[in-house]
Amino acid sequence: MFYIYCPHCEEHREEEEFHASGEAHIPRPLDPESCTDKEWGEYMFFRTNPRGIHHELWVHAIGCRKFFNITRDTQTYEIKEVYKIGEKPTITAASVTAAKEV
Amino acid sequence: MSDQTNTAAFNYAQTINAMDQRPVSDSGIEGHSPLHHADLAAMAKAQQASTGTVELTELKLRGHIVLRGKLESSAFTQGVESVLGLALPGTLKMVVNGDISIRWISPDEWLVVVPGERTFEIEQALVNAMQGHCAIVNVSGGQTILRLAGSDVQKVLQKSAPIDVHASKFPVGKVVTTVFAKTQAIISRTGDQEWELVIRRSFSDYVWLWLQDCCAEFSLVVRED
Amino acid sequence: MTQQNRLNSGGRITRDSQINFSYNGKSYPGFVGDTLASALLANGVDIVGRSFKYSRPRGIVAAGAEEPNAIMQLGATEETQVPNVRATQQELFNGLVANSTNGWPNVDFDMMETFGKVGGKMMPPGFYYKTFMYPQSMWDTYEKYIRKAAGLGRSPLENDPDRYDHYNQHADIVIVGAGPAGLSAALVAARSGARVIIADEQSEFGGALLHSTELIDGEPADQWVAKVVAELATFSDVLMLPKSTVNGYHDHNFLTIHERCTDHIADRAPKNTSRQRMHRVRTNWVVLATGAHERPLVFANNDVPGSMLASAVSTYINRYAVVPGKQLVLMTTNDNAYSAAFDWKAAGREVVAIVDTRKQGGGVAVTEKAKSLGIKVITGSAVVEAQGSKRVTGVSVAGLNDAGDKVIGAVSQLSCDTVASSGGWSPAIHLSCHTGSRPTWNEDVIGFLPGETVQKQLTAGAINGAFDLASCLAQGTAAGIDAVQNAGLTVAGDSAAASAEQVDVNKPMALFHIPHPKSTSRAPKQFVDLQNDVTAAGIELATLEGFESIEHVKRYTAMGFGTDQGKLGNINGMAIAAKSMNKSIPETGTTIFRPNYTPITFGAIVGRNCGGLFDPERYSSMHQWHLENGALFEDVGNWKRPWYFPQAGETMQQSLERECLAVRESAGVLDASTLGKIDIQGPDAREFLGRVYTNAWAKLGIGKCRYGLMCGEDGMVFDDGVTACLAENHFVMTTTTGGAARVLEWLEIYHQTEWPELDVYFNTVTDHWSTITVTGPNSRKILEQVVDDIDISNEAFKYMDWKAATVQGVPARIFRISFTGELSFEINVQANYGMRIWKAVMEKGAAFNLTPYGTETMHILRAEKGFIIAGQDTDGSVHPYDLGMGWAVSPKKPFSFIGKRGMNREDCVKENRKQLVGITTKDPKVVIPEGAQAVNDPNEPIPMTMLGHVTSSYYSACLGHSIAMAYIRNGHNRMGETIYYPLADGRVVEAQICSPIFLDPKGERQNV
Amino acid sequence: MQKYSGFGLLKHALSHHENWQRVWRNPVPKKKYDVIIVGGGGHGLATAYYLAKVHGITNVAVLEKGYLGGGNTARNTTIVRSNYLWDESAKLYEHAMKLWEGLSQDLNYNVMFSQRGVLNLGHTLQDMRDIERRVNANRLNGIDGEVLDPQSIKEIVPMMDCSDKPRYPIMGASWQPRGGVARHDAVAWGYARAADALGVDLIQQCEVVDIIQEDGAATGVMTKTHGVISANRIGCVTAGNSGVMAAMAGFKLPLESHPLQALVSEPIKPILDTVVMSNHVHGYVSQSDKGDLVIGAGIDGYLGYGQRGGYHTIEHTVQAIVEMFPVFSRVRMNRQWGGIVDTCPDACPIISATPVENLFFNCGWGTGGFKATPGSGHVFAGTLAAGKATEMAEPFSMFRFHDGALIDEHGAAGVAH
Repeated sequence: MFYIYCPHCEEHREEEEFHASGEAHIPRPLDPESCTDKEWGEYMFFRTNPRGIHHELWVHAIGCRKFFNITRDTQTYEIKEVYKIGEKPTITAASVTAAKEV
Repeated sequence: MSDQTNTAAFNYAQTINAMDQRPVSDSGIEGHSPLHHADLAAMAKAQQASTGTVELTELKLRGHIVLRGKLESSAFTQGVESVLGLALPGTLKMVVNGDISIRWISPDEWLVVVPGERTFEIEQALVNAMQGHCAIVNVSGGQTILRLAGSDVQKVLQKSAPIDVHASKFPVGKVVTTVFAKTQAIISRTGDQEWELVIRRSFSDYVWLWLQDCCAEFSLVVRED
Repeated sequence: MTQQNRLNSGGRITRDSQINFSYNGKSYPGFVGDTLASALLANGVDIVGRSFKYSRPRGIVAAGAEEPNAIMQLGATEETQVPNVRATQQELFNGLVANSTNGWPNVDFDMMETFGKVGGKMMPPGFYYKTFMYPQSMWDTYEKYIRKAAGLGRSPLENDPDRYDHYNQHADIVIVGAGPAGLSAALVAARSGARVIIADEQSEFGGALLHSTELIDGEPADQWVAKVVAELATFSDVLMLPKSTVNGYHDHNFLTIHERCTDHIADRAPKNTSRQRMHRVRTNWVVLATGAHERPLVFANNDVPGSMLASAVSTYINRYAVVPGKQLVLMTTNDNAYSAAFDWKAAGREVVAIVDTRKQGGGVAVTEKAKSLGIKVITGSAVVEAQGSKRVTGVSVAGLNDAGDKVIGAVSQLSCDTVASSGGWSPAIHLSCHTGSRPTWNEDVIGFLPGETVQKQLTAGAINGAFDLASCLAQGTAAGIDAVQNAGLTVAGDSAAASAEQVDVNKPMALFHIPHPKSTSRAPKQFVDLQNDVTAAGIELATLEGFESIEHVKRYTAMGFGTDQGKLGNINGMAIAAKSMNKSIPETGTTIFRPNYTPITFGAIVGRNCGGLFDPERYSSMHQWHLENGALFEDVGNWKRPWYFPQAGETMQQSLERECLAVRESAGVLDASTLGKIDIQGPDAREFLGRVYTNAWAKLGIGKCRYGLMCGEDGMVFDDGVTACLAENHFVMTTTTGGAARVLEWLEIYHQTEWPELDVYFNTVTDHWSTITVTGPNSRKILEQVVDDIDISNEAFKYMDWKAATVQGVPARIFRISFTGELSFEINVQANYGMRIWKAVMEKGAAFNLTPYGTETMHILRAEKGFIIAGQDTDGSVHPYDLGMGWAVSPKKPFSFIGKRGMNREDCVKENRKQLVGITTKDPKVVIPEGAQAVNDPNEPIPMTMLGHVTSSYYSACLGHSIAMAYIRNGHNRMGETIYYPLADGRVVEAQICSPIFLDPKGERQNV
Repeated sequence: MQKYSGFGLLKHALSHHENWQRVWRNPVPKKKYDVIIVGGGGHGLATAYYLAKVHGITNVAVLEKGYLGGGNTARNTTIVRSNYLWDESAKLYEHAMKLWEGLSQDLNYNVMFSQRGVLNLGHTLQDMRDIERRVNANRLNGIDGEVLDPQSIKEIVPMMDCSDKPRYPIMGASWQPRGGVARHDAVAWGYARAADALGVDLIQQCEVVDIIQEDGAATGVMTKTHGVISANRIGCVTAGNSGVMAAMAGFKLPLESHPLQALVSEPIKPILDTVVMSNHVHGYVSQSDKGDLVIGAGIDGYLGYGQRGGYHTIEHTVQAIVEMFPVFSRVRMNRQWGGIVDTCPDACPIISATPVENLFFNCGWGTGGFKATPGSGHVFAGTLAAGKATEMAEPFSMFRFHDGALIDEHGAAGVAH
């Protein structure tokens, strides 16, 4: 069971207060009508699903009801970073790989 | 459509519909709090002479007003302060001034609790004090407050909620919205051994059953509001 | 009855309170402070069970959680039965009733043993995969007997009378294990002001110190323990949990601690107390000081009662004042185990010999001590076989080669009734594995150590392979200091480690499997996993057959799958497998432990979340009235909604017909409070509605209501409801009862992540309003009686309008919307007044036969009108056009609303989709069951071509015939055609496709 | 292949079990195969077996990064049933069911397929509508099933609380008598042994780290231990790693990998003779031949490759079990574990060609893969042999997530997502 830092409540809370809402940073196409079926299908259903660093959307459902992003290792379940909607992660799969190589 | 940078100033009161939802004061009509059916008053009477390690009081029929707005909007923050005489509390804080309190709920949401009979007066004053985008919603019928006081209350909370209630992490004046048994509650600490739970109406019977069950090993006494 | 093996003095038992217990129907005495196991041994009970596969008699082997044999059925009454209690962990109480779990007719004389002896040869590992296949039809019979033979204890057949509960705990530091390392760590942490939880599975703190004869700081170990425990008790932020097993270590330092609150008192908990309690603990740092488990050595007939772990012998003697035999032979690979022989000797019984597998024998200290006590030590040798069936009668001893894998020299016989063995210690790394950390093999320790972990975890003592007391104390103190500092606190008070004597020892020998003069396959059985009857030969056979991964070996032989989870046998088994493949242990694989460390009661996991508290029941403010008026309820989400209101003597159908006709002919009233209600405010509220609903909202005037469909991005309908415009920037949305929370989260996710630029706020007001729906031709007349102030005539108050009004003195919003097709008014008042207004409406409505109705009648009434219920008539695979609700879609809206693109994908616009239609049966009395599937040709052979299913189906009393809503492939183009419903009971219902609007297609009734 | 039988067992007993043959060889991989199957779980091994047996393609390698049958095959709750709602999936699972029914004899390996029946409980009116719908569809598709009332359920499961006392009383159930359980390890081993006997190379400890492509077509795989191994066609059957494999090949899949947990009680004497599943209170349980109550939990909501999930998920499941069976309150939970389930948005699998030529995927079985093992292998073997989807595989193309032809089986999938 995860212990998640809510960037809005500014403290850690139990996973029971949160819902995972899937992969983060999948914006809705601005012009859906110009999307092909393939593009629209990929927007809705196709995911990176990585083993390792994953940026994901969570909501503090029983709490402040705010959505926010988590960067988490899907293998070790470590939460690497928590950031608000609209912000960019500082830790990414690329940055972790680079750090390992150093 | 407006955009983020341009929150147009407009007269909030003219754009929404607020209504006095209580009968006129001399009507003699009394509301039923969510735990009306449990007849806590009768229990309180019967237990008048007893002391308990958990003393429960339903703070019933209060006015509950949800405020939504942006802290960056001074019209909003000053409006609230001018009406309530209280500044909007910051993250996880609750402030009290006499019989009026404000609980922080989220970065753009607060719960104001006022005496029941003043609900519309205060709601209207708030509405009238606002400029631009915000929301003021009367939710008085949808929730109630349980005050729990006594030496075993902290244990009751430990049995019910996953949040850390130790004084070092949950001092007087803190408020959280969290899981409570299988429902949720807005929990605040109002004294060393005194707590308040704001719970939803439809779950109130469940919470009442839960609390009685929780207190089987303690001594639960009901007090009149 | 005497306790023949009880010593006259010593032990941590309370001798002045003798208590009685029963085992297999016979009464025995014991003392407070005993475990069931120590009391059985005190009374000379040798056989505590029969083995699972071969039905061999088995005795007590260990003194703790690793015990594989003494698995008991406990309980004096049916409702308090507990299966599979480990006698070594059950504290004795007066009146305890225990029974062995296997053996027929009893454990001492077991008929199955004969079968085990004869058939045992036919039962190598995996034998069941290789047989019972022919003939195919016989498998059921074979399996019946296999199942009968399996299982240990039995489930109670009556419901548990006890309560269990949960405590959520938070700590700076959780210390697992209260032995020397754990207590040392706790002391530092407590003195530094940390919030500490220290838990230990035993009945009291002290761990191995409870049976140790060593000194700490110059005083007996148990006195040091008492002092530390007393000091810890003075700190208010230290929670000490004896009788509490940390059974699971989960991500982000979440632990579950299973506390047995009353299991030591009686088999039923005292009133108002919890039998067991689960502590759900979140901690900043964890110190694992879980100790180690002694490994027995694997030799021939090592399962005969009287064969024990060396440390268990010491524990029984020193802690319980019980000597479990008369003549001891001890076999060891290390110095540590010598103390078992010394303790035995000190208890006044005979030590026949210490058999040390090492050529050089033990270190100076133990060798000298043995000599001074006159104990014979045989070095470079091993016990290769035990004799006896129901109790050890002697052992065969032979010399070993240097590698320890061959017997050399002659075999000699020793007479004894007890053979203790020690193959060294396996660190108790279980918890460290729970979070996915893989343990690593350490040659020096001859065991696995905790591996790398991402948890904030420290380890101290024997879990690190530190098997001497001084190191345990030092490591515990060091871990305490680290934990305090890591948790961001400052070490305060005395933080020096307690001291103990350092003894030089000879290096232990890495030996697991004692060779026998015969090959393993031909020698008497050498047990590795006693509970699952896994032998060394079985493991060798598994590798011979090509099961080379340790996971394969374990699965093929069932090693480690018992209730002891291989605490005794796994390492030995891995070593045997490794050797038979000529690999090292690490090459063979690691062993990964999962929760639980020891089994825990389901009831404790459930806590109070059972019976009436399993899931909340949500009530509207009129619930009490519904109860008092005989409503039956339907579960909708968490809500209890009135289903229908039967009157005396009515069948369900009669109630429904009465309720329906009342609505159509006069008036009915429905509690609609459970529908989700969301207050929406902001200058962009209208724009937002346009994006989430399929239809247009730009022009909805103040005072007006509109129905909307909500779709996912795939274009499939997932919710619907009416939204009213309260003011220019102010709306109230209704959702389905079950969909309220989902819709609110849906609105929020789009607002917060996609369109934060839209100025709008959403707030739930579901619980705030009570909604009383008055419907039927006389509803206006009733409203006229209760509405104090406004004109509700058709001219003043139009269909799909809402108005503020005062109802019986209470301010209300009244919505003139209809889900029945009749003239309808939905009165919304603040829920505190809901009951009052409901009663007032009932009272004034009495003159018009105002009839309360429930969800079932509501469903019939709306079906007569062809109105869908999202979730019943939709299933996530239909878009608005499939529903025939294209009228509720505005494709021309400038913004591509949610669902628009999805419903235009190739498969969604193709011909021949299943479409929602009405169905009437040829025989008007026949109601097609909901879920029935339509076919064109009832005589088509199976598999038949299905056209679609019936979603809603009722007998309409108002229309005098049955009606249904159903999906039919291409149904919108097949009006009037005949189809068939072949039913499970063999009937075939002939039916006709029609419009789903059965009543008042022009919608005149709601407009009057 | 050495034939297994009771007589054989006796013969080996007389020679102290010293002469058993290996169940499978430990071959050195060749440089090139007709078909490489990545993933030596039940589905992959079944695919290899049917390729050899049905299609005569024996120049086949199964590459397994760990040990055979060590993934979800070893971690599931072993339930077998075919009572799926939609024609496409019902056909597929029923195809599997028919293969199950003679599998022990076909493989000469007792997979202990035990048709003790499966109950899917309904606790609400909508549950019952869904059950009626599914059972009706099953019957017309030729799949056994009936709808039972609480009294009939009580006769089958006497220890279950079928009264009106529980929070969500049992209103009825669907009953598939031919459903049941099978021994999961035996399924993998039985297929492995039979495939090996037909010449298939089973290569364990051989992790694939890349898919080698030329001109948009797959030509082989790069392995960690044995370098490049070439093949004409490659089939990925790597439940729990499908997304990772797809990423190697350069495309995304419409699925996410989530933790799914299960647990067992200590072994107890027989008390539950059938499989009981409840979607609504959310738990399912059967009793193994060893006496353990085998219990399946819900799926965790986040991505997870750690083979473990949240404790609260376990709590909810155990609550559900005790709600259905209050007598189990004093029985004890022995151990829990987790698998990684690749879940598709419509709770149906993918058996499909991919954007890369000669590369095929069989994945996305979510929580329901075990029951399909023989059918999945059979159909995927056909697909690999033909180089294109067979008729039964056709609806399960990954490209259905483009055109929208989803097959929504959430209701029948048994575990809420």
